[in-house]
Amino acid sequence: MSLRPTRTFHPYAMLAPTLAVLALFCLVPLGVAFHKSFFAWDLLTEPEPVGFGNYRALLASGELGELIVRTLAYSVVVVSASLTLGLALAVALNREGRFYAFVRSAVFSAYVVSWVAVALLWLWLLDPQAGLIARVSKGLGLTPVDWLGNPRVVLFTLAGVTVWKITGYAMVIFLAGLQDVPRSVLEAAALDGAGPWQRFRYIVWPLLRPTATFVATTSLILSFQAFDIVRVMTQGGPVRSSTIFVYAIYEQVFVNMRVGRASALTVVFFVLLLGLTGLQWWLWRKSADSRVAT
Amino acid sequence: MTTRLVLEGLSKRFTGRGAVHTEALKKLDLEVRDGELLVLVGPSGCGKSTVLRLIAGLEEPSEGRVLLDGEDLVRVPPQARDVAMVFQGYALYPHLTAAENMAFPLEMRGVSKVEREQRVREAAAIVGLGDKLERLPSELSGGERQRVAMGRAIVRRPKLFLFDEPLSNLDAKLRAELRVELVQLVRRLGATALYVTHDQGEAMTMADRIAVMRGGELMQLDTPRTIYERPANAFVAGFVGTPSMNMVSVADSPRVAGLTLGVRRGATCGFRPESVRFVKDGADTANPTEGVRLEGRVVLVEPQGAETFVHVDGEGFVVRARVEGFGGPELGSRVVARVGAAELHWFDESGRRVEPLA
Amino acid sequence: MTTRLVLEGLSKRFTGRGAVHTEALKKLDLEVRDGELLVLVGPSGCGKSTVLRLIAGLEEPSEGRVLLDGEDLVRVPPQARDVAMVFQGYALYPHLTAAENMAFPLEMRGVSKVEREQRVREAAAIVGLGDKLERLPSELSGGERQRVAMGRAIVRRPKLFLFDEPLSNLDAKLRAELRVELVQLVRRLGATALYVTHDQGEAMTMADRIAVMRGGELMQLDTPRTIYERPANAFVAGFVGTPSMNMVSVADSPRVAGLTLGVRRGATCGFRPESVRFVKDGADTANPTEGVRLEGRVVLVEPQGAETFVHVDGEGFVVRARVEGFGGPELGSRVVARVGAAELHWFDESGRRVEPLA
Amino acid sequence: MDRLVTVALALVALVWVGPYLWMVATSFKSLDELVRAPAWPIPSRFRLDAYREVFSALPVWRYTLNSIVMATLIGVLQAALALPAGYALAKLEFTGKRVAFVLVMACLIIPPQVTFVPVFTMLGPLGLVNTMTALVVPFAVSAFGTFLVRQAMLSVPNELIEAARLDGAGELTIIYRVLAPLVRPTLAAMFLFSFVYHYSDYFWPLMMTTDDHIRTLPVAVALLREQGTGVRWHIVMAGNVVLTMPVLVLFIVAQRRILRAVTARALS
Amino acid sequence: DRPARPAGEVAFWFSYGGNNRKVLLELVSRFHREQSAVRVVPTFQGDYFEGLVKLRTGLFVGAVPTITHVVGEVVPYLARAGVLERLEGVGDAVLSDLEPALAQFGTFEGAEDEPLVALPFNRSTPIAFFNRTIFRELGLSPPTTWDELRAVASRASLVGEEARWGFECPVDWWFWTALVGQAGGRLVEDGRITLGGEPGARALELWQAMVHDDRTMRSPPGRDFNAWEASNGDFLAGRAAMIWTSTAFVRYLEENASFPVGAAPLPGDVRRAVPTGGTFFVMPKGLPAPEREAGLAFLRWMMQPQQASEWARRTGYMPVSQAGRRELEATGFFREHPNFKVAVDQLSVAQRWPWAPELFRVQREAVQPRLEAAVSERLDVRKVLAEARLVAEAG
Ligand SMILES: Nc1ncnc2c1ncn2[C@@H]1O[C@H](COP(=O)(O)OP(=O)(O)OP(=O)(O)O)[C@@H](O)[C@H]1O
Ligand SMILES: Nc1ncnc2c1ncn2[C@@H]1O[C@H](COP(=O)(O)OP(=O)(O)OP(=O)(O)O)[C@@H](O)[C@H]1O
Ligand SMILES: [Mg+2]
Ligand SMILES: [Mg+2]
Repeated sequence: MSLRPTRTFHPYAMLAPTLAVLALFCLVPLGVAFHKSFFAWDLLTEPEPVGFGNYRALLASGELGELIVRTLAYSVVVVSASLTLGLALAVALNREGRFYAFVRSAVFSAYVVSWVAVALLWLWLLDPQAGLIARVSKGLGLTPVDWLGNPRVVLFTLAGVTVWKITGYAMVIFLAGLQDVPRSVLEAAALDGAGPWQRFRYIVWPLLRPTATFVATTSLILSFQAFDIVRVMTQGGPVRSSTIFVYAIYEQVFVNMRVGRASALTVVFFVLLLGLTGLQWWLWRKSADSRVAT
Repeated sequence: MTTRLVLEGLSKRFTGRGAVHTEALKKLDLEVRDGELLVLVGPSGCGKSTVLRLIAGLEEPSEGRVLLDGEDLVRVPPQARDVAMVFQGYALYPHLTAAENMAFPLEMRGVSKVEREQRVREAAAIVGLGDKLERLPSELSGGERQRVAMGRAIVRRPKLFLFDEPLSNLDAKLRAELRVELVQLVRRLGATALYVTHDQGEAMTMADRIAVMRGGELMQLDTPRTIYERPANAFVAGFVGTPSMNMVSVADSPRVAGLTLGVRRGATCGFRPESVRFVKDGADTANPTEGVRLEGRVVLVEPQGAETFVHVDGEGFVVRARVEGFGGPELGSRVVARVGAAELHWFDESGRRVEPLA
Repeated sequence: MTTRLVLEGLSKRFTGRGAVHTEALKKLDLEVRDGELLVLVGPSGCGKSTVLRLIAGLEEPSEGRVLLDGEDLVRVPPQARDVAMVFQGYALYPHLTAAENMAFPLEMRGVSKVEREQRVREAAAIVGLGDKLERLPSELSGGERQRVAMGRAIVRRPKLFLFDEPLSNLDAKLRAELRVELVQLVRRLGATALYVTHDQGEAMTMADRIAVMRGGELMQLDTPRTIYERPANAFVAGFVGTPSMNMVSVADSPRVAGLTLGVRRGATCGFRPESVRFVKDGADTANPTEGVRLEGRVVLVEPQGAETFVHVDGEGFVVRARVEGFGGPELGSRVVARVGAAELHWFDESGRRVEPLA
Repeated sequence: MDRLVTVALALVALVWVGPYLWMVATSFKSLDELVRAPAWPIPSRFRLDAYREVFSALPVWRYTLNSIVMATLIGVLQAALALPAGYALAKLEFTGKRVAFVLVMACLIIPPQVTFVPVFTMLGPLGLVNTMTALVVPFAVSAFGTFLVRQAMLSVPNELIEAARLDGAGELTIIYRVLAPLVRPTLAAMFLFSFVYHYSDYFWPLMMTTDDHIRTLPVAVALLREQGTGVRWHIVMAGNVVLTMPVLVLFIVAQRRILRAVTARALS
Repeated sequence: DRPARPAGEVAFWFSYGGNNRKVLLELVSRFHREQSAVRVVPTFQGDYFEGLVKLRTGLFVGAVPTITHVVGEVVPYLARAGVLERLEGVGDAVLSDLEPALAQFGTFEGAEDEPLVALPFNRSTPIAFFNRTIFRELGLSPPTTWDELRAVASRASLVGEEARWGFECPVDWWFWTALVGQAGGRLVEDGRITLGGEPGARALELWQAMVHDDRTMRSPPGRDFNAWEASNGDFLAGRAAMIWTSTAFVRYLEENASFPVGAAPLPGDVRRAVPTGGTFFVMPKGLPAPEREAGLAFLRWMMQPQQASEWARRTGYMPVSQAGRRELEATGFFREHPNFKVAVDQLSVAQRWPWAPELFRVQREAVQPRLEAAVSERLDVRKVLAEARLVAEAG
């Protein structure tokens, strides 16, 4: 239940700095992007109105559709894999002991390290000839995969590296969620005849669902914003097969000098992500509502 | 079906941080008879929950055995023990409805859907939860939650019920009501049950027999009446009864400030508040060498309705007395009171009860 | 300094979701006299907290006035009201030590550091918290926390103390202890205080006067004794006393199953458990037209130590009786009991008390 | 079963720690060694050449300092601003609350790569390019942080705020002196996430600065890569080690607190 | 308006890391030692793309450097946008000494009527590098025709455990342009973007054949510098016997290879042809006169033979000053380092780029993104190029 503010203007004053900064550096730029999406503009010469030209060009070339599919594919892999892995690790590591603490920190540390460093590191590890991965798989007698060179593989390679980087985040949030599952409820389930797997399946997982939605929402946003990893590792290639949204926007501005088209992409990006997160939020609220403190 | 639970020399040590050991239980022997409701009572941390958890198999004993109808349970995992437990706060599954909560143990045991529904309905009828079966625990009142927890326990028809302070989260009024319900339900089922509480009042009203514990050891095991009237030691005497027994330690002298003692029979003398009787000062004709005589000032009067507690300050120590109704002396007045010799409890230096001479 | 609080026609409506109005208070009039400890009691949701919050200025009344020593407080912001409040769970600042918690209101009022320390020390001495001043709330026991909360309230030397169920988070034993302390402290300070609880037992033992509320309305305002012995209506009669008063609604006939009534004086007849006296069936010689006669089977015996509650099922309704010690009839036996005519409370259809004819 | 889990977890640890070890090992090798036998983890000889080159090529300390100052300022500002905003959104009733909340959440999903052109065109004419302001102010508010603080505030009992009001505290005092300590775990988590992100951010500092004195470490480390020549991995990895070590060390030293802070009920 | 720079200060934005940056900074320090009137402040601005965006945003808000360098393809674009300053002020002495094929007018066809806005800096051409050890063992010499290229590549290839590619080359616009020229084509003919027509297709088919039929060329490993790095890495590790890459890598490859490195001009088909690459110095329009003069002074100094030759010697780029080149010849540097001379000699067959503002878009949007797929998935090259032409024409 909310409190009555002591003065009516208080809440507005408290929110003013936040909203001002967000307006200036997020909403206004979005508005500018929306406006510029109806122009052809290279930042050098006068913007030239083109109506829906930018959107039409993106649609006509099939670029937009491919971008959306690629970005979604990447996000789905990243979100589902980091969620699953993070959950499994959280469950396995939710206990006392130095060893477990060490593994926890090891996994989470990747989240702390910069994207650029991670991307460079993995670029090196994944080198098809010289990389550690190739050497190891050769040593094991497997055919080395061209992780970054094969257009059919590269998106999943990037997703894999992203999973490596952000699983620690999911794990930590799940650990927090697990702490909220009362031990007595699990013990009750044990006495009720549920084995470890059943306890997870019927008790832990349903109770973690709101946490999972939270993690999913935030990782979805995170994965949609992936940029450094693409820029450093593949520049969107080969054959554009790893060009995902933010990188495509960057490419339009930086490489093709098409700010208008980049703005059109920005608008689509925003609407898409807004829709997706809105959907997830809604799901979260639904599951959070049905969740109860014992 | 008869059920008999025997604990033999049960010990439990926990290893905490820095390898500090806690001896939660020390060679405990205990028997719960068939159809009996035995209440385990004691202060916080005395090992009550540990006993239940060992019986349920949630912990492994360091030593000793748990025998249920003669079968040693030590190697049996909790899932396989025929024991139901009701937890403090009930530990209901918050995401399942009342009906689903009750059906859960059956589902885990592979009982068919039809039979599950049948048995849940029966259990719901027994605990009186007819029309609330589709609600989530959060949509139920405290009392209704307790009924669901009970229902979940009885639906399995276990050999033994364990209760770990199931009422301690509730407010006084609801607690008094629910303990009545619970006792009647257990009696109706003819079940064997071990009930843990730290509230001696609850123990008194519910138990067939009470086991009083302290620091992992059994202090006394007997009927409520015996425990109240003939406490085995100073700890039990002080722990049971509210307000608790007045305890006066009589170092050497038989006179302690405002208190005059008759024959001295131990190191500590105890008497219950209801044993204290106020007398008109002039009218105090009893033999001063018998029982206790006490003078002091009334510092607090606590009317309860049917009874009133009067706190008398006898220079340095405070004695609680109980009088019927709203009677009794006024706040601030000086009073004289008496306790009959037969109503005194004596304890030796080690706290053990000293029985009156025959 | 004398303090007198008057509430005049105080109403409060809350607008909830979908513009549904809750009438939390309905034209309440109340007076708290100087130096009095007035306890506000009533079931959950009856508006007790709302009264306190209106007095403290945390809410604005929809109608009516709050007068403190004649001054209307309505336009005065909470900070400026000379009123201290102790919340349920104490609302201590968890990151500040006991001393800092107590110094906080002084700091906020710009009291100098030297004076702050001086006054905190004084307050700590009053509440008896000498050597624990540097501890965080989490390092204090429930009782000590309560003392800090009290300290924080008294350090400001307010005109009026407000307590909103300060003990309801504690367990029974600690609660009984702390209420004693609290009452003594309030008395020692000679403070005027309004104390809210939903526990009638607490109200009985602590109050100078009790105000019983229901649904935003005042049901009765009087001393504990009067409230207990002459409840103004059926609600108060049932609410105060534990176990609560037996209530029998006598539709038309003076005989209700196992119950025989003498002269009928209202729609509902009430009698307290301690008024029920068991008689040997043959020895029941009293005039059957006087008081109540009751036959039934004992369905539950709840020994408490000094007293025992016996539940008697008289075909369809259950009567609770109270007997001293462990005496009283056995579980399952058939009994006859009597209640004297003078001990009956009568209430009319609307629940109002019917006074006995002179 | 337990042993199996332990082995699996050890493998997991290897998958996460291995790359770092690899990075460190690589930085001690020579290019020649890298080209010929890159898979052999242990350098034949520990060479500090790469580090010598890194430290001689770049004013590492200065850049590190810039990075730390920038990331700290951002973290502190975010916390300072999220507190009142989170408080208002969690605890106060006022018209427009939903709208405000939705606005904040909408900004959660916008990455800097899509806003920088308009922002640059705003800051440029103000002469703010090349200033700490341009690096810090656009991130002074974190939508995510505001959300987390709001969630944390939701679980603070209203009584505490009311008690403080009765004690005579103003709203700012309540926010910064009463509530801030209470939501410290959340603030710590928020600061950690923010610090790590901005400390290692390459894009924004590069774009908003044209001057070396204000540059940050990731921008500098990017210099170690060769535009138009071959990559000398040992040097890049040495740069990576230099870039990564401060946060990793910070994390290892404070990991207990950090993990606790992050797991301390980040969500409702 | 932007704050005035201190008198005599030249803000110089660059995009190099590593060795190139080191050499550049050393040149700047020498400049400072030799005079004190002008002070150059060199600042890294990210890679070429990032640097260009910063120039553009800088122009937009009026926060520009005195000098920056940009890749050749965008010079016509920037010139057409009217944001570049004329640079005739460096003086005729400097201009007449510039290597014609590397200077603005020699690099761009149809630029004769345009103002001079760009001075060459790090200029390059693609050349072939080969592993002398392998070539000696197999008795091979560098190919001079496409047929020889395929033959040499297949001789030098090894399959199995110690697999080796006979030939490797980033599948990049630059090398494709070289092939188009060699096949006799031109990107723009009579003002129309043809992308080489039939020769353009043949260029792609050569790669396809080598990748898929001969299996002597490595399939494209990735875009932009990844591909470049991959071919360099494979070459250094002995996994590729011959690569095509920029002359800029001469020093890097020589220094890091464990075998003697040979360099050779690219082969020809119907003729010999190579494009040029690299960057030009440019200056934004509208600078205050003193700043402009200071910038020109620095450029003048950089164009001098001594600087041009040092830059070339220490990096592998070509000397932009004719006198500088002659100096390298005279001091025997080219004799000692014949690999450094290959590109210079090859300038005789260098082809000019069209002075077309849309050139960079044709490259980046129309052609470059289609090359890899065309080769690695063996698409119908004519269809691919037709599509690229459509995109290019759409603008
Ligand atoms: N898992 C554990 N690890 C270490 N010590 C433990 C553990 N469980 C219980 N203990 C210790 O064992 C002792 C007995 O604990 P137990 O929970 O049985 O007490 P209890 O009588 O149930 O107390 P309460 O009334 O507070 O529930 C306590 O000192 C407790 O600290
Ligand atoms: N801010 C509010 N908005 C809407 N309704 C409210 C609000 N505060 C209280 N109420 C309603 O007003 C009535 C009285 O509430 P109040 O908190 O005073 O009850 P109470 O007697 O203190 O109960 P409890 O013993 O449970 O604390 C209740 O029905 C409650 O739901
Ligand atoms: Mg316990
Ligand atoms: Mg209340």
